[in-house]
Amino acid sequence: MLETADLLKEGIKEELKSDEMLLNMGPQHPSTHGVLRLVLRTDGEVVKEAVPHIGYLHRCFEKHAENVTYPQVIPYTDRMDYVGSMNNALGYVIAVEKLMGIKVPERAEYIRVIVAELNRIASHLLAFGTYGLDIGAFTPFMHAFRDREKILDLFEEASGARLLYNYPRIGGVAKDVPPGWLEKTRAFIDYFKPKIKEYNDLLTFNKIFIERTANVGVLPLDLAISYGVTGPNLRGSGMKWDLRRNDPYSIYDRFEFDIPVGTGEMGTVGDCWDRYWVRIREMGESIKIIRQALDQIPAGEVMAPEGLKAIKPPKGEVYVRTETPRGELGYYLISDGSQQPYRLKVRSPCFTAMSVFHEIARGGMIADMVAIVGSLDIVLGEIDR
Amino acid sequence: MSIQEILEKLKARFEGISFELVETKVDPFIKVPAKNIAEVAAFLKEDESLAFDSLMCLSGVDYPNTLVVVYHLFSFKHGHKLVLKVETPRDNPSVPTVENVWRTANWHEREAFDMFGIHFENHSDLRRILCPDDWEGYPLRKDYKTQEFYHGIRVEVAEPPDPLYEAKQKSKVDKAAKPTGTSATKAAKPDSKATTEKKAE
Amino acid sequence: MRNFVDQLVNNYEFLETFPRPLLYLIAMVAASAIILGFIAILVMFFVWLERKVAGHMQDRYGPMEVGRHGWLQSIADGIKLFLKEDIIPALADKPLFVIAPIIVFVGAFSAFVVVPFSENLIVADLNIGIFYILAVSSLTVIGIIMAGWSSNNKWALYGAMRSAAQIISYEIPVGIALLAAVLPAGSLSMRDIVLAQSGGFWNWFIFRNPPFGFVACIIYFVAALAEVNRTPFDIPEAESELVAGYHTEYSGMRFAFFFLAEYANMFLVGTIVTTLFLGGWEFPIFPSAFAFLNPIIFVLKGIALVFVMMWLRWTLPRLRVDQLMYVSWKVLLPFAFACLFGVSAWMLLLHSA
Amino acid sequence: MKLLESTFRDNILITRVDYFLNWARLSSLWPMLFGLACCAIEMMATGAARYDLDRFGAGVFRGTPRQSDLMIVAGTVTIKMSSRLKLLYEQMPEPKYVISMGSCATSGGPYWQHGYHVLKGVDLVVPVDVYVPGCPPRPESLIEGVLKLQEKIRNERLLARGISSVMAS
Repeated sequence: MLETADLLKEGIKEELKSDEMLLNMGPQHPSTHGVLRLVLRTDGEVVKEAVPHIGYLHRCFEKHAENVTYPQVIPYTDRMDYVGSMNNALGYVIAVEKLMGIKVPERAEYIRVIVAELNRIASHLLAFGTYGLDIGAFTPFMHAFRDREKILDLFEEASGARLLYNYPRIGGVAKDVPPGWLEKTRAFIDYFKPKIKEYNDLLTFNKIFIERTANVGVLPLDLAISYGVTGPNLRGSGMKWDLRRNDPYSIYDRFEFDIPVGTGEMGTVGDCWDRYWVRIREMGESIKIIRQALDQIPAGEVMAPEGLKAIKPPKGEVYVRTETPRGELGYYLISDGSQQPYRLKVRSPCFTAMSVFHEIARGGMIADMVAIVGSLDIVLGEIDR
Repeated sequence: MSIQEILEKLKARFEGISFELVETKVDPFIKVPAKNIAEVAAFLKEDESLAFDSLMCLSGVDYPNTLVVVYHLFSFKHGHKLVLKVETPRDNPSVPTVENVWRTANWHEREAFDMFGIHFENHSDLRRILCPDDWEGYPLRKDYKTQEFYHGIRVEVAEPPDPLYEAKQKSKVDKAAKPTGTSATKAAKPDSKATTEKKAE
Repeated sequence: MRNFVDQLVNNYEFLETFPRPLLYLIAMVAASAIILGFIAILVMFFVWLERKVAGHMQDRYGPMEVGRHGWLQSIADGIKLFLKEDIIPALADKPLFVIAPIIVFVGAFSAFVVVPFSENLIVADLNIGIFYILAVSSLTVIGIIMAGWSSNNKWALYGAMRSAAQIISYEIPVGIALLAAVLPAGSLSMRDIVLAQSGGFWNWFIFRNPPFGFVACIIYFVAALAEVNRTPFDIPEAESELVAGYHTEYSGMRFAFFFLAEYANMFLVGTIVTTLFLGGWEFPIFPSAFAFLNPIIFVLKGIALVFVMMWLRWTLPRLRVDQLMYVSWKVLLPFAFACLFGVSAWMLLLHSA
Repeated sequence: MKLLESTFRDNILITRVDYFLNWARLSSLWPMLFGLACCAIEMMATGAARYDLDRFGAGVFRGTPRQSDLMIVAGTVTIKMSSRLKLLYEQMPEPKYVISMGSCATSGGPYWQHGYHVLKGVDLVVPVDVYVPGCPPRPESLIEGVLKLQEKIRNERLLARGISSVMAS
């Protein structure tokens, strides 16, 4: 409350000085993707300065992690980036496994890759749909959700939940996929491949959409690196960098796939359209990975024997980073030898992506703010944790 | 480049500073004195053969006697990683900022300030980032006690759900001091679980 | 309307006992009430249709449970909005705040006075019908600006500013595109314009003076979309940017006025396009044989155009403010002038030949 | 007085009008676009193609509280957010309803014990009509919650209550 009062005071002062207006966008606003608050200093429609305020969804993840046992942390990791839960949990279990030196069974690794990539598609679908919504097109959102539901069905069959799965576990996965699941997954990717073209026809190459997103919110590569921007946002700026390829974890080194990067096809390298286009193409790459994983998946156990005992990593610390749909998610885990983590710090990709916002938003218009926030594809649960 | 070589390079460049290499099972790290971290960071980024252009993660850690700031560095150019640690006293924690070296440190340091109360010298905008501006205490410190009310809104539930909550917090801090003292926590555990369940019913 | 009353008085002698002005007044009020009621019902239908169209375009159904296929949905919405608490923000400019939705509503509905539903079914056949429509429908923007200003809300103010800029820009291509239909008709009266197109669809102004009639029709339709704040030009109430634009602070009945006015305006655009370019009440072929269907055909043509607007809304993203201006001044306006020139040239050629 | 009151209470006209007004209200519950956390994704799914909340007339998500009837508190309410939430609730016009979606909004959910920055139940700030359990609730659960709310509205006695209270005074 105090800050609002200060803001008001400041706003009045500013208005007396010049014709600028302070505009408070959020925390409840249709297109801030949750509870982000942006304070915009505007001159007419032009935004001179945009200051993001976060923390409206600060759910004390790190405090919880210190107070629950290692396996109990997994549901909380799910709830950080609730759109890409599988990927989040995957990063955490890899961190614990690395600390304990657990060797995960082959089948479990394959299942993990399949669900992680499916979740990447689901997450990018959401990004695509809500981005359409931000730009003003409503229908892509509905179509994206229609196809996303099919992925959720698959997840539900495997893990029992639609959104927050608690499926990857330390030492493997919770349980083997049900019979017929792999065939259904194959049927889904066969169904989904042509849909990407449909999306492109509907939104990607729409003239208005291109006008709205090309040359908007240009993020130069050096700025992106300095701000620690990762994932599709970094690739949108033209850097061919994907942890699945450049610093492989799990079994990603066994798969053939391309890394889409922004080329400035419609405008400048690193603009909103590039970031968006990287995500759309990544869905196709995920399909490639899933198809290979489905071809190669062996039979066998899905849980390492160590995973069934009480999890008690030795004293030490580890930093593990994985490529989630939003970028590089890092877990810094310190163990003191007990059943609870001593410290678990999360390096969230959205957090860094948001921190660069004020740089790329400057000079845009109000409508561009929405386009930029949408193109960064943030999830507030992960920014605030 | 291995961590040994990096250490050699650092030692050669900064003669008056005492670096300490700590080997652990997974990630070894280098301890840097708090007051020198800014210049060391700048060197690590500028030097061509090191070129740590990316600060992956900056975290605060609350150890029983000291607060520690951990820097995870990575070089896109060479593909090598480095972990730096800086210790600072609990009662007046202060570390120079590395914001000018890696811009991303701005928010990360604000977060460390918010959660641990670590003051970053020369930081351009050191405000709380996640909690409200007038929040009391630093939540991720091990001795943190939640305030009861915030502007008239009840923060902690009427009675703490776990009667042993505080005892556990205390024993945890103790335990961290001497790693043998885990038995107290263990003993407390089944009890506390039972009471929570009873409450829930 | 006067002629009609005079005719009535001639036929029924007992009416002589009443003073003429009173009879005129009664007739006018009655006609207006009928138009208002009819348009209101049609607008309710459009609200429902919009949700169904949206639903079916998006692989879902839209309203289903409120009446069969949700046909009672708009009625329920209307009653609910009527029953809602009426909030006037404490810091709002109260008189302006109260009067703004009424002005918008009046602006949208009074334009229908000159719309010719058939040759005789027209409340007032003004000889400057088109000018009247242009003038009255511009009332809407005054209401919108009043609403945005008086709300004392920054989003509303932005909405109002955008709306003002938008309507001022788009009035010009609208006016010039309309001239492409007025010139060949040689009259500003809506009725005369339709009559000038009689005799089959090849006489409609959209197909006359090729290709200028067609282009003028498209220009008018696009510009009119912008005037009624529909996607892709719905920036004054852009939900993802301005929360709800100029009516952010409006609740209940006052909001319903804006809501109804929007749909009434859509239908108005539909009817104007129908009148000016699509032959008005005429059936496309053998018009005289289907004369008894005239009003229905007119309304159906209007509804078809409204459907096109809905179709566009659920397909296209939204333009930005500067792009909107670009479209108006650098695309539509030159083309509109070209059309005007082309139509004149055609007419000159045909006349001299 | 007693006699009058009993005559009027079940007056057929009043109950019919009541029924009619309630029907209008329950058929047109416009929710506010108010996504907080994970549950917001499920709320979006509820509004989207497969579950289609619009079938019940409740699919018109409004961005502004002034035009909404229903606040679906979808997700964890933090302390920082709670004052805003209260403000938004107060900006909604009467009659207004609140659905607390998911365990976080209902009680703090998984963040109950150590969540120093999490509000332990949205009912500490605003009155709640329907609690939808789950973490997150399935879209079916949310639809069920909306139906329950409709049931609640159906049994409201606006006019009848008004008359009887006038009679009693």
